[in-house]
Amino acid sequence: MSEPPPNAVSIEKPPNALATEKPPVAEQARVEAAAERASVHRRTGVLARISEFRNVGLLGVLVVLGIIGGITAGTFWTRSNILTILQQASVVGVLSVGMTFVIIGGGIDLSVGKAMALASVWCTTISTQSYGPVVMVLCALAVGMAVGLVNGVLIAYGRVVPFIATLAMLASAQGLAEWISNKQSQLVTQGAINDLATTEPLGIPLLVWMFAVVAVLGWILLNRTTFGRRTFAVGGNIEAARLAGINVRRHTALLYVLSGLCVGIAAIMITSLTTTGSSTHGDLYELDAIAAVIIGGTALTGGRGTVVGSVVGVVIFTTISNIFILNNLQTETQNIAKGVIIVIAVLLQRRGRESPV
Amino acid sequence: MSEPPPNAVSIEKPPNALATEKPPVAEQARVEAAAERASVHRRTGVLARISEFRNVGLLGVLVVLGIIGGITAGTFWTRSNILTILQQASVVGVLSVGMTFVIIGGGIDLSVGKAMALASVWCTTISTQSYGPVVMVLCALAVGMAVGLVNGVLIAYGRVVPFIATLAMLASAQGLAEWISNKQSQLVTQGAINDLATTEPLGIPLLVWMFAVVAVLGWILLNRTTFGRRTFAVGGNIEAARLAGINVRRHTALLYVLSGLCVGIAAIMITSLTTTGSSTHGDLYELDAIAAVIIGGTALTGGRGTVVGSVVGVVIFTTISNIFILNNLQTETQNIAKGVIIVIAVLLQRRGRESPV
Amino acid sequence: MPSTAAVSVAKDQRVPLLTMSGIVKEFSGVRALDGVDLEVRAGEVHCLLGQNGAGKSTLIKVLSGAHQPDAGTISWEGEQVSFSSPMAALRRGIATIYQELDLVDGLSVAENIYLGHEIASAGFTRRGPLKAHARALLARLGHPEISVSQEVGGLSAAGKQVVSMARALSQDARIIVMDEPSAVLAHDEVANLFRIIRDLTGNGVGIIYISHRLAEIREVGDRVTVLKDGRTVAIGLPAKTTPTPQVVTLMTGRSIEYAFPARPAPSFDGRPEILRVEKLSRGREFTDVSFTVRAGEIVGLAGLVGSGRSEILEAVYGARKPTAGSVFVDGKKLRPGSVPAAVSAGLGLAPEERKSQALFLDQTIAKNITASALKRYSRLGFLNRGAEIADAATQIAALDVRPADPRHAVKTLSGGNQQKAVVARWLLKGCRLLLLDEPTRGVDVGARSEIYSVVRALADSGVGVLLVSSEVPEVLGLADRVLVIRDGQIVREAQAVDLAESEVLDLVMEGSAV
Amino acid sequence: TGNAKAKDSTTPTAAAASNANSSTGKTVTIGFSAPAADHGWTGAIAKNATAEAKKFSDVKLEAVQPTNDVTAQIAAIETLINKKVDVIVMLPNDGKQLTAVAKKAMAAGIQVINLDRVFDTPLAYRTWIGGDNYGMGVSAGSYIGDQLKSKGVSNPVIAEIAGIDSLPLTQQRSQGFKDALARYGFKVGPRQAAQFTVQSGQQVTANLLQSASRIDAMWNHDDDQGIGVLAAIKQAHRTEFFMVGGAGSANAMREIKSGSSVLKATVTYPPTMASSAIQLARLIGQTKGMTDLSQTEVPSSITLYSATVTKDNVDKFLPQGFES
Ligand SMILES: Nc1ncnc2c1ncn2[C@@H]1O[C@H](COP(=O)(O)OP(=O)(O)OP(=O)(O)O)[C@@H](O)[C@H]1O
Ligand SMILES: Nc1ncnc2c1ncn2[C@@H]1O[C@H](COP(=O)(O)OP(=O)(O)OP(=O)(O)O)[C@@H](O)[C@H]1O
Ligand SMILES: [Mg+2]
Ligand SMILES: [Mg+2]
Repeated sequence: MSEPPPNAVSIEKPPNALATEKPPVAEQARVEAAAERASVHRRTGVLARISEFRNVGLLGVLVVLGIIGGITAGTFWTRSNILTILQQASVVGVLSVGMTFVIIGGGIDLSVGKAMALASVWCTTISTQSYGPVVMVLCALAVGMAVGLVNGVLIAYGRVVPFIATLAMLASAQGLAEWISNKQSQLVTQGAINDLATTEPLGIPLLVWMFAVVAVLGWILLNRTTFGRRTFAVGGNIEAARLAGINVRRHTALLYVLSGLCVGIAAIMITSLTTTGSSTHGDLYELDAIAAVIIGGTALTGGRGTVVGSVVGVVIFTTISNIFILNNLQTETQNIAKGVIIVIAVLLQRRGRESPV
Repeated sequence: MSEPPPNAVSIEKPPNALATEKPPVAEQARVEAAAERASVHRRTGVLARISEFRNVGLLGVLVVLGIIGGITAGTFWTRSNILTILQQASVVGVLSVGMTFVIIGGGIDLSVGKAMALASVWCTTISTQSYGPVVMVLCALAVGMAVGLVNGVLIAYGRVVPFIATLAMLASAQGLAEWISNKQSQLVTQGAINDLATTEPLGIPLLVWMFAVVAVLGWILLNRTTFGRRTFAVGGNIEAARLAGINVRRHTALLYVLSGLCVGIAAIMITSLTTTGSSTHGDLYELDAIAAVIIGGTALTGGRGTVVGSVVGVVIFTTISNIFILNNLQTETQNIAKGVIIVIAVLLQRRGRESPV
Repeated sequence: MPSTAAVSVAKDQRVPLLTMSGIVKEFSGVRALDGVDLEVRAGEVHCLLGQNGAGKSTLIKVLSGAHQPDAGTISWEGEQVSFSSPMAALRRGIATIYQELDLVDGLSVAENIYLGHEIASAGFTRRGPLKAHARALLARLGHPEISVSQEVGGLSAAGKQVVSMARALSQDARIIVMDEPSAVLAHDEVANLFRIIRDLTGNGVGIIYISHRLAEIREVGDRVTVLKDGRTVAIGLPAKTTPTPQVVTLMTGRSIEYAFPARPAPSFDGRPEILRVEKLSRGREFTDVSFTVRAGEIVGLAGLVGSGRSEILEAVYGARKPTAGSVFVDGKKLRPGSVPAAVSAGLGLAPEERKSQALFLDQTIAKNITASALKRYSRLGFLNRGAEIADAATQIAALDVRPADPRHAVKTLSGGNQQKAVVARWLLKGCRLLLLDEPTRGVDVGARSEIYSVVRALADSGVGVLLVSSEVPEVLGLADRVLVIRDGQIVREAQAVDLAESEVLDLVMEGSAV
Repeated sequence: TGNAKAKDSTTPTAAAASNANSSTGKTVTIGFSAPAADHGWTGAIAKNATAEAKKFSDVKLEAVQPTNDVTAQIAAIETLINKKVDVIVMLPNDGKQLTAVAKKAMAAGIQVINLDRVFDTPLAYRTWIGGDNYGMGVSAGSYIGDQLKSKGVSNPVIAEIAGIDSLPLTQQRSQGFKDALARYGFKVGPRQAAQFTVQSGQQVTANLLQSASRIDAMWNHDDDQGIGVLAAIKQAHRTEFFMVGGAGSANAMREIKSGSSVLKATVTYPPTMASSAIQLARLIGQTKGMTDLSQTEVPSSITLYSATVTKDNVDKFLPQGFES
């Protein structure tokens, strides 16, 4: 598939058949008129692209939050606070990258939070830990991807609606995590794992680096590979994708495996951050991740979305929490304010182009 | 516009221009053939309707659960246990009726659980209670509908995506409920409210009656009124609905108000059931309601769905919990089993007709 | 029924590239295909004819691997094959332009063209070559103005059709199936399409061509296969020489005069004005458009695709907010940009893209037909469903929608029958002024004349009609008065009887002929 | 766990006059972090801490955002470390998961008072003060055992409504309950976990009551969810058993006092521990000892007693009962 199709050659030759039927002058004029129209299209195209780049609006929201943070809390604009925000954002951030793919592909994955808990528990059992940190990491990745594979097979081949399949997985993963851990937090004895959360290459926490790498790889995968483009097709018009010869089922299943891979990475991160594996990890992280993805401009109906938006979305949510903490707001005030801020943020961002519902 | 338009008459007469060109016999044959085809279609239509009536599959799931319950727990098939299941189903059940409308209309309402908590808290403040039970009920309904109205206006006129708007409302409603109640459970002092949960007209708990009434009214509204028909239209193809002359925005807003009304009713029910108003009520009820609606066959993408399916969906979930508790399963086993059962239930029901994603 | 037996024609020397025989396809009790035979040779244009719902689209979906046949065989160059998925058919070199414009809105033009066979190395798309090839394909199709990085969702129906064609061309195809490609194209675009087709057949590519416009068949086709009610009734008739009445009779089982209903005396001057549009403008789409429609009058808008006719209709209807000018209905000014206001003033619009703008695909035919007239069946908000279904059935019979069951899901109808359901909605609604945008797109000859007569009957009962069609003969034949639109402006207004087809074509093309 | 090495344990000024503790000393900044106050008991913890801090002019309380999210709590503690507070009072969401950050605080020279849920290693705190979850179960089990023995019930059906099962405190309570009942030859019958909320209490109990047509006694771990448990019992018209609560809310005590309820007793788990923790933090910050004890330093571990409140002694406990 990597080479241009054989009849591409014939494409380049001018449309002779017709040229003879029309007076050359008219043809000339027609092409020129068409070209002019085209340039109009291209111009509006660029304009449209910029205004459609709704991440600009999102970044605006972030700037406003930054100003509010700076005014209300003296320590907001310190290096260590910014790094704290990013480190806090990293776990949900990694989950949201996988979630972006799933949602663009027309699905949803409610199991990420609890699958992460399961992976963290599995990789911190005494017997797993005895094999050392590398095996622990591999174990977390394997568990995450296995969960994703089960989700994917149920949805793509078993035709269970994604919402229900992954909700069922949420319950099962939680139960399994509780069962394996006997409902106790499992301390990490392998220093190497705990060090992940404390190492700061180039002065930036390793977890933030990991988040950045996952986000960049996600962006490349989504925008620069056939896999990414097909994800849009599968989510945007599944019938068209099928007719175009895409193996829609396999692709759908792969999307959930990809989300599972992110789950595995996030599990390692949360394990090192909390120095434990626990069945209580990741409570409601699925909602956080979905919310970030959607505020980032990805449509819940599939076929549209960006990784950058999701990443900014996660950072926005984390920044809001951080400002609350710095200002020492109480739970109830926090909650009320959170709701209001989210709505204002979205209205600021003003996605007028979206359909009203 | 309620009277037939002037040209309705002319439509009924056969298109003369053409009829004269045809021999009468051929025309006769054509009409007869058409009628015959129609009757064939009607026959297959009925067959298709029955097999498409996926609630049959759902009822099958319920029967299987009933058998499992009967085998594993001696007290499952007692009158009081069945009534307990129904009473337990009633609160989420009422929420799920409103949710069915919202989802068919192409939206989603994540705020129902916490809006219910807010309404329950608001109607149980000392000052509200001092006005007596009727004012308490009206207060709960008003709060629920007000929350729905804000959701609806934000979504329909402010063009905020439903997921985000109602998620923001979830946070705000929770915060407001905590603020009003000072995070304490507010005991109901009005006996009349608490009596709702203990009265049993005709031997069936009043809450079950309320659930039944809401479900029946919801069914009628959805299937027998213009409002219901428009809900399908708006959710099925919003552009077509707009061009068909439906006031899409107002309708969308009304859907959330309707969900809010259900929230108000559910608030009264949970208040009497727990004898308190509390900001902790309704945690994750939105997920329960959405899951029930979707397992009941309503498409998350809108335009398709039934109230009956949602009701059966709620009863299925409640029955599963009931069987677990009767069998004294512990949390972890419950969770694992729940996930597995949900998947098996959906596979049993086998919605082969759904698109693979 | 004059001829149900298959009419065979002496075999050509060339080996058939593709043979389909005895194809059967059933959908939950409905036999869409009941033993269909088809034979296509390399380098020929093989036309597939049949009424709406005859099974043409279903047959080509079987061929392209989108449907699995219940019985029958497919041979490819003499070797028996089975296409378990679209991928399998594509691999053999069968590319298809589907009737329903199945493109992905969120992807760019270039990405849509190469969807499924992306130009890539090691999984990474090569965006430079991708765009260059896409651009070359569009240029070859005569549409260099379509930007390859534009999102397909923003294109008009015609633009999408062009992209679909480019997609088919991008495959290494031995056979290209075209399911009503000309339905959304205007006159000059069709000529362009035929040029491409000749180009392809010259290179030995076989074409399966589906259209309801018999003149096209005559112009471009080599051989014709006719389907009726899921059966082949004629195989391999010569396209150029078989007389039209014979083809029509084969298709419909009756003979139809392809005729427009008689016009009443062309004196509408005394009649009341229903619609008055004054200096209506909207951005770059159209400027200073003024015209009137009187009671009982059919006004046609002629113009090229993209000239702004649909936009004018939608602005009148309130679906687009004009930047300047106003619309009066019965002398009262309409609130601009409000569809409900227009509808309650008695306007109705049958939009041009049936799938995205008009139909509720999951609903029944009846519910689709009555969607705009619900108030008529409601008492205190409750619907009288009996009356609703009865009225829908009347419309179904009047337009010969098949299947004629009001409870059938619209999703399962053939393309032409879906279009009839859309038209039926507005006939049932009954308005003061009906706006019809391409009402006969994809509609077969028989139903076409029925739609014409119903529209005329409506006008005779006092309704004003504003008609947009890309088929100039249709506008001239059906309308009383014609407005010629070019680049968003009215360049000519005249009584239809005073206009000749060539004159209109010259007018609409003038911009490019100067 | 007596090997906490307070680095200033050798400071001689600690042997202050016995009434010097109440007199104003050097200002101590106390960082305070607890789970979200979304529950009567956790609410009382936050309230008591704030109230206690207000009593001292030499205490500055830095209460950070209460949260149920472990990573958020870790971040909050890190903020406190960055702010260089003198002492941190922390009720961790999960002792094990916050051990690392507590150790980090200790390493940064900040004394950590571990409130209630215990850290994994004594290296992580200067002093632990908390309730006795195991003892709570024992108290409840003993009360129920005594009552049933005295009534002469054999083979009683004893139900248990636990709190959140994945919390170690729940597991300890259940263990204590089981062990205590075993002394009487009894065992736990139907046991279900609720979520510490009224609504989950009602939901779980309503179903659980269906599983046994006769119950002799029931222990409910938490008086907050107990409101729901009582509602469900009333709605099922069940009166054949008695119930013991947990934690000691004012509402539960009023029910006990009324005598008409199935709730006959509750075993305390006093949120006043937060007040004590603030006092301890102040003393440690000012390097003082507890004047009623002979030690010059605050002890490294203080376990509260879980009392059994019945109709007979309820008046004594009512003032300490927290509003749920
Ligand atoms: N998925 C389906 N389910 C049920 N019936 C179907 C389905 N698809 C097509 N049909 C039926 O099969 C018959 C043939 O439809 P098809 O689309 O092939 O017609 P067509 O010849 O392409 O008509 P048109 O000219 O209107 O496009 C119709 O009666 C249609 O209703
Ligand atoms: N064939 C085409 N190729 C490229 N772009 C097109 C084409 N046709 C239309 N467009 C562009 O798409 C936009 C919307 O098209 P639309 O079909 O609404 O045009 P229209 O003027 O209403 O067509 P018509 O007059 O045929 O109904 C227009 O702004 C036009 O520039
Ligand atoms: Mg077709
Ligand atoms: Mg148009």
